[in-house]
Amino acid sequence: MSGMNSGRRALLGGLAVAPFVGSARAQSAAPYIVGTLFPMSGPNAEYGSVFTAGAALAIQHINADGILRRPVRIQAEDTQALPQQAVVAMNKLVSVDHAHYVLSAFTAVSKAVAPVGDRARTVMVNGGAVGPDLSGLSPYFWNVIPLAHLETQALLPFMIQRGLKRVALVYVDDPLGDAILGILRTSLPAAGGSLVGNFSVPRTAQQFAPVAARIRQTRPDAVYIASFGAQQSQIIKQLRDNGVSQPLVSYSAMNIDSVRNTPEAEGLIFTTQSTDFEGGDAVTRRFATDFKAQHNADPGTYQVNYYNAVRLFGLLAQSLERENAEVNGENLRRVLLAQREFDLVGGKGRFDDLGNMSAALQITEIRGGRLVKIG
Amino acid sequence: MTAPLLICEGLSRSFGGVKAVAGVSLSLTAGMVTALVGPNGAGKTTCFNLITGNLRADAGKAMLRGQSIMGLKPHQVARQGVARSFQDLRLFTHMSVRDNVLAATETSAWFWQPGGAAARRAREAATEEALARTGLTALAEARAMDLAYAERKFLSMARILAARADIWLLDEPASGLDLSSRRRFGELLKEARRQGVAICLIEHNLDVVTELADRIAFLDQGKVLAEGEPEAILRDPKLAAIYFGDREDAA
Amino acid sequence: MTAYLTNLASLGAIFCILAATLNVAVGYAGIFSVAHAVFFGLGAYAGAQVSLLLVPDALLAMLAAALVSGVLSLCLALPALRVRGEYFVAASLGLQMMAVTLFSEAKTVTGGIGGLTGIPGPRLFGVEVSTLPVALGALAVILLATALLMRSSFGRTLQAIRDAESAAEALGKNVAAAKALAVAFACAGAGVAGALFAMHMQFVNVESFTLDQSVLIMAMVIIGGTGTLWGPLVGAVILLSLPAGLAFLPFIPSTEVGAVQQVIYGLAMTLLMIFRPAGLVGDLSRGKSHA
Amino acid sequence: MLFLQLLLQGLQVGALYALTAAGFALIFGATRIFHFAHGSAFTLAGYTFLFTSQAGWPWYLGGLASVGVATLFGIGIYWFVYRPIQRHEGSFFTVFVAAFGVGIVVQNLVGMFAGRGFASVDTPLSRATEVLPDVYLAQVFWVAIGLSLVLFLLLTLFLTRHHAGVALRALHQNPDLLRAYGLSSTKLSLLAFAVGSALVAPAAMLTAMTSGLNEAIGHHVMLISMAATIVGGVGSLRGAALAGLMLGVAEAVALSFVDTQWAEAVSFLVLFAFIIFRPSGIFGIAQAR
Repeated sequence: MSGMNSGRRALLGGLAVAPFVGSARAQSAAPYIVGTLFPMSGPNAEYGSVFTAGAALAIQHINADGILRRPVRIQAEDTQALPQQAVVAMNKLVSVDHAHYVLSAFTAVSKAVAPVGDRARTVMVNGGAVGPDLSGLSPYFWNVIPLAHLETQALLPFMIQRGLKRVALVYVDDPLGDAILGILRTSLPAAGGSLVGNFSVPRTAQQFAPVAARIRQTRPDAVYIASFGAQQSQIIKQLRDNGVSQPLVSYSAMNIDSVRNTPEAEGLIFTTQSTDFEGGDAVTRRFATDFKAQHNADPGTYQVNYYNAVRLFGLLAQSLERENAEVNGENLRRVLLAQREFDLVGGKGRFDDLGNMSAALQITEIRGGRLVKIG
Repeated sequence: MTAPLLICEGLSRSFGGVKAVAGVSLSLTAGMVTALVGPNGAGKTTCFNLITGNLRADAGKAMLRGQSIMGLKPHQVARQGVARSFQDLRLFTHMSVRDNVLAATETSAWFWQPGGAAARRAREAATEEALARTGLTALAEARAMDLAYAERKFLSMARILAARADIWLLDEPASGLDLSSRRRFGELLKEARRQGVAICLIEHNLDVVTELADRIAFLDQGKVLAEGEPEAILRDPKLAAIYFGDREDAA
Repeated sequence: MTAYLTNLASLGAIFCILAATLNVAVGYAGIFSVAHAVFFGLGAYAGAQVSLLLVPDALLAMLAAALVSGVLSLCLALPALRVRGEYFVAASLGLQMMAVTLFSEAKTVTGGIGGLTGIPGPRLFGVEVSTLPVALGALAVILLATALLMRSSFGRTLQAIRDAESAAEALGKNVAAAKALAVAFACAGAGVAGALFAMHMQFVNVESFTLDQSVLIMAMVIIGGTGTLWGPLVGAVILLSLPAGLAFLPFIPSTEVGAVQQVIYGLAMTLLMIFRPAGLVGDLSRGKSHA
Repeated sequence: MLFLQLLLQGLQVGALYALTAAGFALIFGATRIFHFAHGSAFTLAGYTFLFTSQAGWPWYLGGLASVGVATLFGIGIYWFVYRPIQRHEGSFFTVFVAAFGVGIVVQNLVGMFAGRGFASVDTPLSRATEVLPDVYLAQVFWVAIGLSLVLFLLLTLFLTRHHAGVALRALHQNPDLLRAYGLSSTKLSLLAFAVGSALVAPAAMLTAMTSGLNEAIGHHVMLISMAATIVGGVGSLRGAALAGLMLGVAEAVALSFVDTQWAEAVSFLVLFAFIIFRPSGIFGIAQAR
């Protein structure tokens, strides 16, 4: 439930920014538009609020610092995480709002909007979806999140070391799940483990007790869950309720409130990007402090990612303003490939030729509703 | 006397142990009006349903011009020249009067009707003729649901006229009609009889029966109790007792 | 701006086709299908595969889509011949749910949830064209065909069956054939819309062909008015422009826009059924029960 | 053992399906209204229970509140939506569309006010323990089975002994009988909606404890109830309940034969097959045509 609350708070935060943006707009030129293609309704709406909170804080910081000559403003479009709505929204962002930069999320949505942004040469940045097929969708499609195959790879040595060699996989039947299945099939035996069972579930499934029974049959050492959204907590709770007592492991999609607040998720192990909020550099500390002040909660990976995505825009646009070049997709891309490395939350972010950011990964465990770094 | 067009022999049908129709034999001859008479629940409408294929018979057979029509689907029976009306009319309520009648002339379910323009003109002519004979020409554009009671009854007849069938099965076609409408209905029926249509009608009004029927088949509890000339049947006190026994409004 | 409007107009035309064809089944034949998105999807996959594997020709894609959807419409015609009313709605719901599972699993054809990407845009005889004229052309052809058919004997047959099936049978109408044909026509039209959709979006996945989509199409027909030529189009335009219209209402918090929009269209469906069951365009008597 | 495990799990889910299906069948049998918003009553009842338990109410008070909300919803939708439509002779499709609209409204309002995503009531009842080698059973299993049995017994008694219950059964078949009992059909329809909707509350509460709730859950409940009513044979409460149980078991047991992703499709395959091959259902006498 508190996911919702933080969402609402994020909303209030956004409203608080609005008057400021308005006055800034009056003073100077029209604002830079950062469009968002997030689910604001439907079963994945929890993510929309989370993503928006990160992006909104970054805009607040950029505007407050005055690093750009023009203010930055969010133009939110609801996709419901559905491709059709997303294409309509993307077209609106590109041709009505003339967005300078678009934040995307969800694999299907990203794949659907990529051709539109590609044609319009508008930069789209994903900080939420981790489907490996998101790499290289378009020169203008960047990822500020390590894609899932990297996360799964990073988890394998840890599992073997812990003696979690027999792994059962519960996965949603989509490209993400398929990719994780593929990695576990090939890399797990290579690392000395084995995939003892794989169980695909439809996205809309609610009942996992029978799946739990099937999983128990395979006598695994650990169960890897590759799902996202509301379904994750349901899977966790029902596996635990139905006699699956083995460690549960997963990837960064678990880093949402509804999972952390599920009592059964205690002990859940998953990979996330490593961010040291206490120590670390000034950018990270400022983000963590201000986020906590606004939302009364620790920031999650997604907030970091979308903060970074917007911050990246600020830095790139700043460079372009300095050389008096127009802030457009081509120029943004040119500067990105020229500079490659940026001071972002969590340390230096490096981008490869395809626009994928690599980041250090860490392994965390949920203990008492909080994330604890364990590897 | 010409050979009967439709012969039914031993038609039977029961519903959950109750014999609704038990061995009914009936024959319909061109140019003759046969009335099915009997108390409510005697199995009259069920007989129609067995003939038209709306119900499967448990036993018995029905021959149309010497060919069995048992097991045919309702629309196939209809295409063999058997037209029927329903007690509750079942008009095409949202369609215009003309379309109701025109629909009766078109039997192909495909996107178009066979026969080209000539056939189309013939269907339209048949429609206009049926409308004229039933006195509905002035109401041709009205919607069926907006008609008055008697007009609906005549529309039901117009559909049958336009269908060009040679056997008519009419389920209480005159019930509830006022005197002048009843007279017009009588004229319609007599004209059809002259043209050689074999007519079978279910009718409760014995005045109508006496006026129009050439023969009467008296049904009770699924069986034909008596068959013959109207005067002979209606004079039989035993049948009268059965008939009036549980009905008071028949007269 | 023009690109945005062109895109909206293209989607509008595609949904007009969907609503208009569903109306043939619902409004004229009394076949209340809640599985129209299934045939939309079949057409989309067929069109996409033709474009991907053979040639990216719009006409060919639409033809293939119409064929595939039309032939497979038998899945819908079968229950339509067996049952009616609530039962048929239930059957079509069942079909819709099964189809979504099939679409998700038949990955070689549909790409599953990941979908099919890189579908070439529409071409006519080798020349790249925008979707809008093609979609408008298809819509015009389908509307014309619908208008002609519904005024012909076939339309009379369907309406007769809708109003009184047994009487239509008694007048020699082959009810099974007429229903199957109506369903095939409606589904083939949905297939054409699917092919256009695939070429326009250049990406399709199963999420566009779910029960929600079927309900949306149905709501278009109902809100506009069943059994009229223009009603479904009015409904499609209204429901498609609802999100855009709501976006301009400043007092709705942006995070709730989607939900508010859903609530509005849910409310519209309910209130319309209570106060104006014939829809916005339809005449009032039409909402009443068909015997 | 896997089969036994799946069977037991199927029974637990099936018992809940049976309750919702019985409610749906009761309403449909008595009023001929295909109550497509039945799932909304489930959603509302479930969230009521969730909120009351979060607010620290004891479970029986929460349960009472949840039954109350479901009942009120049932009565409300009949009074404000179905009755006006029926008054102007709306066709079944008009009713269907209106109900579907209500379902959409409820789902989104719940999402707006209760939050979107997964929510569950935490209870030790749902934690399974090993009762046989490799067979796990939670106490909630016995609660679900016991509760369903008791409710069916009560319902049967009500429908056969109480004069209003008898009248309810007769409502569709023989309206004349009503006058003999001195009851109006409006009152009886209200009763059917009240009782039918109240039946979903226990199922909603147990679901809140086991698989958890989300705002879209009503959809699935509605589909299952409808499928069970048709498979069971319209007009037969027993049939609907049995079919609900059967669908629950089929969904679970199917997993010992097919891959997990097909489980959901099983119910609808069963429904589709029944409509094509036996539209009158298991116990049905009335033919759909």
